[in-house]
Amino acid sequence: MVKEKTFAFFLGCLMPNRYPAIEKSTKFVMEKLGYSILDMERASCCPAPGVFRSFNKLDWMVAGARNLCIAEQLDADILTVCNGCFGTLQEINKHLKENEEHKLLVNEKLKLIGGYEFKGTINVRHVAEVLGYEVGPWGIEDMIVRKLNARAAVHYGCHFLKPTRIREIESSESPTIVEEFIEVLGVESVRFKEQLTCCGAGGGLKAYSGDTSMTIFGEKMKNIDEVKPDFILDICPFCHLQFETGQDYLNKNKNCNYDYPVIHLSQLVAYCMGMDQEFVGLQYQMMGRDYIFGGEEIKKEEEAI
Amino acid sequence: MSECEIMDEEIQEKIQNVVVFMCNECGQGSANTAGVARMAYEPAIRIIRVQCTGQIGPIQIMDALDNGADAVACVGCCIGACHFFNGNLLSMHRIKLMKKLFKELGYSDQFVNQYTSRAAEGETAVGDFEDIVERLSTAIKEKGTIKDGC
Amino acid sequence: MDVKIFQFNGCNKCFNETLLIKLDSHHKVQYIAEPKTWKGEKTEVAVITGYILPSDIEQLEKIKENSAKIIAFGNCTTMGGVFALANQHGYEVSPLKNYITNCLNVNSCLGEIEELNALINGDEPVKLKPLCEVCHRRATCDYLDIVQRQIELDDSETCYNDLGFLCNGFIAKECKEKCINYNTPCRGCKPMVERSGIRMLGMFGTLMGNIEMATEHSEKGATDKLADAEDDVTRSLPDILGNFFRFTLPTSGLPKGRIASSGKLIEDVFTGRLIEELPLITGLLGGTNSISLTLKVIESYEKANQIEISEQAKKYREELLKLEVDLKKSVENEDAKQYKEITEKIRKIAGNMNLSNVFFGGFKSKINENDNFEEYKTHVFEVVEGTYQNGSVEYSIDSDGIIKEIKIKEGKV
Amino acid sequence: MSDVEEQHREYKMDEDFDPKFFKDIERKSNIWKCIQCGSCTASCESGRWTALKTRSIVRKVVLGDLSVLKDPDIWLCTTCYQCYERCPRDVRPTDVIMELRNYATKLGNISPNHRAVVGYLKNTGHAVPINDEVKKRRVELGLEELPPTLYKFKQEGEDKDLKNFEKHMFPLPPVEEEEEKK
Amino acid sequence: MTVKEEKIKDVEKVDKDTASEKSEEPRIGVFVCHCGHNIAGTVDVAEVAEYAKTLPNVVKAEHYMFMCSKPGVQMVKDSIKELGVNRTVVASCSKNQHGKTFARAIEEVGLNKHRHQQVNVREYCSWVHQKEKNKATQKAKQLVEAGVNRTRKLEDVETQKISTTKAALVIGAGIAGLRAANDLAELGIPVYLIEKESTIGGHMTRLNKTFPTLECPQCSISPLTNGVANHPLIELYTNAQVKEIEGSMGNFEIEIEIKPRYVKDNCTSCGECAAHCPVEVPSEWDMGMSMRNAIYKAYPQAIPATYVRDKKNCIECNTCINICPVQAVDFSMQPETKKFKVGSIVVAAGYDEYDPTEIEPYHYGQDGYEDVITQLKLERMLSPTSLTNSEVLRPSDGKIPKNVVMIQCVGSRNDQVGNPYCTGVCCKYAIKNARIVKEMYPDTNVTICYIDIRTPGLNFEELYKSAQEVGVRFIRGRPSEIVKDPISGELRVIVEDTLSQTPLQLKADLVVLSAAMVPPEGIGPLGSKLHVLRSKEGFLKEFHIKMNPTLSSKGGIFLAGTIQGPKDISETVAHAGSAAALAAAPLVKGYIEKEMLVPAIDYELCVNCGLCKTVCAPAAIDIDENGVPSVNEVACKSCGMCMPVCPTAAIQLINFRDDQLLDEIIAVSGGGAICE
Repeated sequence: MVKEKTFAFFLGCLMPNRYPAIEKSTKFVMEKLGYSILDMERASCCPAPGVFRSFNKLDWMVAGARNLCIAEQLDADILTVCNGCFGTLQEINKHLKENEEHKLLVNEKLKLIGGYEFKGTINVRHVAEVLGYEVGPWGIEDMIVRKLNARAAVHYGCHFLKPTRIREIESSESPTIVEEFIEVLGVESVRFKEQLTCCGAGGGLKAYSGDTSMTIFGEKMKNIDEVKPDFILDICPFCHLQFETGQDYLNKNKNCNYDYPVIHLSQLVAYCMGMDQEFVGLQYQMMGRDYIFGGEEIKKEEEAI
Repeated sequence: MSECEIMDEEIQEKIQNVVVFMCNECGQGSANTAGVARMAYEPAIRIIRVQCTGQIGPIQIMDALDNGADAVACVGCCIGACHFFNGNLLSMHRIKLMKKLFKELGYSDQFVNQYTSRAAEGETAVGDFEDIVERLSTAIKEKGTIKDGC
Repeated sequence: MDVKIFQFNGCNKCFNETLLIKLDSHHKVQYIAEPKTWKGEKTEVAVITGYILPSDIEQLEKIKENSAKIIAFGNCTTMGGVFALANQHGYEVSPLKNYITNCLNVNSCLGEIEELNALINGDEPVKLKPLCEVCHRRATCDYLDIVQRQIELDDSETCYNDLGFLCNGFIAKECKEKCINYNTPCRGCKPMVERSGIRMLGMFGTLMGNIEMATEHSEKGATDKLADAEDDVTRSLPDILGNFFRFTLPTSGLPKGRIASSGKLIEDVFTGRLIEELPLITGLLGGTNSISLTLKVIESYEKANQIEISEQAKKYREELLKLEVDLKKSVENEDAKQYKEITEKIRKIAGNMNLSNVFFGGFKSKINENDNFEEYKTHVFEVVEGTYQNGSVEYSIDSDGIIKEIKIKEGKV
Repeated sequence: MSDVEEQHREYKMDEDFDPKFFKDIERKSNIWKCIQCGSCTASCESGRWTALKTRSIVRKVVLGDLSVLKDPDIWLCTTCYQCYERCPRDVRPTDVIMELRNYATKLGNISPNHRAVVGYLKNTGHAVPINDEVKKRRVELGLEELPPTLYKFKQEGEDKDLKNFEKHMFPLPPVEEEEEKK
Repeated sequence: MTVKEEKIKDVEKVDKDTASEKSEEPRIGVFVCHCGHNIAGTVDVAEVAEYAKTLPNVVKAEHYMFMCSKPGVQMVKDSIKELGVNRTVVASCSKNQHGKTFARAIEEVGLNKHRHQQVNVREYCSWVHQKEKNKATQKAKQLVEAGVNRTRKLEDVETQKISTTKAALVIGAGIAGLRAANDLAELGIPVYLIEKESTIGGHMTRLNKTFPTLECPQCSISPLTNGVANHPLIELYTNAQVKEIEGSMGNFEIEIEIKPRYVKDNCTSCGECAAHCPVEVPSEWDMGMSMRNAIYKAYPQAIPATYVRDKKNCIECNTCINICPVQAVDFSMQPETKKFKVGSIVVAAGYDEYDPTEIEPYHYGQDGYEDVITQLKLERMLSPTSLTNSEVLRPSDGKIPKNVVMIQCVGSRNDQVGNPYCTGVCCKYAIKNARIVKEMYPDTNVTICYIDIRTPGLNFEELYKSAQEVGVRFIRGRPSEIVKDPISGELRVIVEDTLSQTPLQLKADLVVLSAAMVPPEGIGPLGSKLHVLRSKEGFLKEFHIKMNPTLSSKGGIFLAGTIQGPKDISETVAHAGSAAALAAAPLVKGYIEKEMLVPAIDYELCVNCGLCKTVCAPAAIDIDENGVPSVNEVACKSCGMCMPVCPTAAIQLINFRDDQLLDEIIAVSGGGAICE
């Protein structure tokens, strides 16, 4: 039986190594909400579903299973903030739980790596799903100390919901989980054309052929630009990266000038729960550095850092 | 068929006659469909046509085992879909007790099984047959055939 | 007529019972308790009691060639009897007819002397009714909703099966012992059909028809999982062998058991049985010692679990023990008349020679018209896991009340 | 190239190739059930802008046309799973492409950038390693300088697992000449 | 007890009779069929025949190319005539394929047909063990031996005639139901026709034109509707549903429940009530394309013409009651139930149009996507009785669409929604509608996105061509999504033209989904009331897809039209006709034959426990006052469920007695001669 209200916090690569602010915010939020967050020591890359799975599915599963084992030793469910990590770990976990044959293969190889053994005792969670379904709009309502008044273009990314038969979170065609949640924070989600399509980063495409990736992203930005949101809200550091560098790239090469701040759900929630803007870390990002959330204080702000 | 490929030789040697009582409705239906679709399965399967699995009691099952059958199975309609109300369910209960009995005697309980199939789908019948052989061969691996005892 | 009576293995109840031949007949009867020592001389009738082991084959051969007519007397000889439960552990207790095909049979435990006489004299065999016809309980015979292992003894009209208290009377013929009259369901020592045990299995299996269970399908379309899963049906019958095959295991066509043996046949008979059936079985195979054995078993359990016994009950039990001693005497000096009287006394209290009436916490039915049954009436008792010990007997049961192991220090019972 | 066309006409696989190839894909998807309806290509984000035509890739696999392994298009999939979601015959094209990539990798058909990423994983445990600027930020934000991941422990001199990664994981065929030229 | 003794006596008597018959020692003829190469290709038939010769009581063992052929059957007959064979075993195909053939044959030469034993060495042996020839032959031998053993003890079973009730029930008054009812009535059989809607005619009355000839469906169906409504032999019940069905083939007892119309039959359908009714709700009949009142007539030509009140939506303002010139409106009407006996049942419950909301990428029924409609709605728009006077108008803004895109295979050929089948009529009606629209508005682009165009049969390819000629565009590709631009609000259909390998975004003012045919709502309960099987798609399963597509899994119950599977109108009508003919046969003949394959009770063993009665589902066991059971031979379904429960094996199903089964079991379980 895994520990109640405890998560093994899986960092992944981009969050700790590019956007530490997201890490900060997530920890802040989860602890405020009364979860205890455990470090997963010796964790590695998840590894990325698009890239590494393409090279060798078995090794991909092994490396992923290794991370799962670390959490199993902590005997707590894994919490991820990244669609990629979520995709990889959740899929591998589910697959190995069901498929004995592969489980054996993987466990053999895990011994070589460092005497790990996959048991299949835990589950993998995504922060958006935890907030959306476990905490829920109803739960967050009296936890927040600030209420924004902003319009956001919500980008779900792909691996959070799809493939639905494996994720089993909700329909990938018209998801509402994030919208409903941020509504409570005073953020209105603006629908834009082809909202649910890919940001163009995934599947190793960004590494393989930047141009293609940017073409896809360009289209996406165009659609977003049409509705002129205050900021772009995502739930995945990789999409985050794409939106950041992407806008920059388009400005430089395709003579656009976009300056939409890109904000991860954790960052938003953290701010609303009383974390100061500077810790949200927009100043470190490439886009919308000088964006100010604003919004009115609805509570006496206690123990804000 | 896939099973008998994986199954190692001497086990397969031991599986010569598997008596399958198939009810006149879904059982026969599915077996015929399987036949028409040329779905191959273990030749040890011997089908006996009965009106309804509800007609097969422990007596028939023991008869078969006494006379050298390696395993016995009843294949009827799906639970709730018996053409004679609840024959398959009753058979199921009797077979439960048979299994218990074999356990008490120190045998594997896989020598007798209850299955269901759907007349329209041959693969259900074949699935049942494959499952019988699969279970039987594992049972034999573990505890030996039913004849080894006597 | 010249009659020789052989006692092979097992309890000597039937053997003793044959004393009664002397009473109303002028046969020249000779009792041979140790067939091995028998020289073997020609005889008209050979009556064989007790169960047969492969080792007895040459004695049987001797008897076969020397005797004109061979009668198997008592359940052990005709169909293996209660001792054959040891076959569950790999023994080969077998009925006489496996060796001597043309022998005549007197079923039931214990065997009935009228039938025996009839066969000896070569008269028309006694015609017997089905047990249910002489049973005073009436059946509705609907599906069982639940299976009871013990019942309160207030209802004496309804069929045991309707009460959920499985009774094998359906397949039995009427008998003298009539356990059913002492609130004890029949275990079918006198079956009227071949392989009665398996028939019972089929019947009860069916009657459990509306004990519901979940239906799930594997992707192959097979639902055999259903039959695999433990559920109310199998749980409610912890000891199929002991209840349905108590007297007929070797003749039921089941394969030989493969459970590891404890080494002592008598103990293997007990292991796997249910605590609430224990007194009955000891009553069956105790022979001249059955009373003391049974009471030992019962009292050890009562002591351990504070089941208090009324004075009246104690009195009756002591009486029984006394009678047992006398019985032994009467047997030793082959005194038929005395034997008859004593057995009748025992029957008065214990119901029958199988002691159906004796039970944990008292007796199952009224013994004397004028005494108050409530005083020494038994009640449903809890099954308590543990080890129980009383003098020469020691046994341990698990949480389901199944006997895990038993030690009986006395020699051959 | 000509021989590829040859295969094209005759739909045959070359013998020296691991026959498990299609078996695997078949097991992982329902590829033989494809009715070429084009839902996949239509829903393909990348395909709108590039030569990636999921449907024709699936077709090639069904026909046993191995040129698909040399086809750069298979690397254009963003694994957005849109086709996977919408395929009426449940073919799971994304999985098919993933399998193809696996085999392509075995054949050494892998881009330099991807090689680099594998390199990162093997020696830092991260696909995207940390840099000093971020370290600085982390401190400013009140986080420990290095996240408690493999990399940190490597710095502390304990990198058993990473060594094993190096040894056992993601073996890549040696770089071919013309790739080096690039 | 006397009762029982008597029974025992007469049973003994019977035994003697049968005994004499049994005493004649069995002479068995064994015939092994090659079935071309189907059997001989795998099983060494000669060897099997040779082996059969060695079995006891076998006087003749032959093998022949096609046993079911005339000479083959003749062979069997001759053996009986010449060699005095009195029991036959034919090792060929399954019992229900040719078992009857041989049974009939031996009956013709004076043997009871139950003395024939069919051994299935094709489906159960040769066809499934093609790779393992030796094992297959071995198995065939065993099976034949089993058959021989079995036949040795087979008893004669006589067939009894059971008279049938000369009346039929038809469920559903769509085109199929009407056709069937009419045909039955024309054969002089009284028909009860029940329809759960308030009007008859079903889907067909909704249509605009029927393919391929673009005929007016109203005109073609109205003779039938009127005919049925006025037929002296047909009793029509609308708003009615089956409540209970008892009995079996030949004699069913039906109970139906009739919901009240709240309008009496003296209604002159003047329409005053509707005209003054304040309530307005979307009309179901018109697929919600128009409104109706709470008291209404589905459509002007509806039959029966009587108005009907929709209790759910009525606000009971009593306007209609007061206004009705003939006081026909009566709110006090109560639901009534009717009971009647019939001999056959025809199920013609029709189909439902698939609801595309399940396929989310198409956004059907979501707000903002009003312009995504189904073909049936388009039919309603086009139809002469439509609100739009058969103009095609966008539901959103009522404009005439410049671009119409039709999407095929919506809910068909789709494993994800669990409809693997091809509905088979979508292509046809889509092409028809596309052509009509294109002809109406020449400057509107009409595009059909298809996976495969399936227009088999006379005149349909021509229809396809004609559509192409008038300029309907065909794009081979299944659209993945319908996207709406949040700003301009225009719809785009995203599809790949698979033939030119180009991804397209088609501008669409109106998207029409060609939705599949699915089993009607409430088929489940009906199916279980009828005790008939359903296919895994949910339609009612026919007895045999090729040979008997109209008989259901239960004798006496027949399927007509789309309840058995998707069909177009002409197929439906043909199907219904055949159903009617089959349903009529036993009623016209006046009796059906039942084989007395029933249990026999051995009263010497019987202990009157009554367990056989407990388990007998059709309640075919009667227990008299002494508790002695007896078998009701007509009610018995010969399932044999009473056998295992009988503790003393006193009750035994004829020809499935323990000993008879035992013989067969011995052979197949390897105890037989062959394995020694």
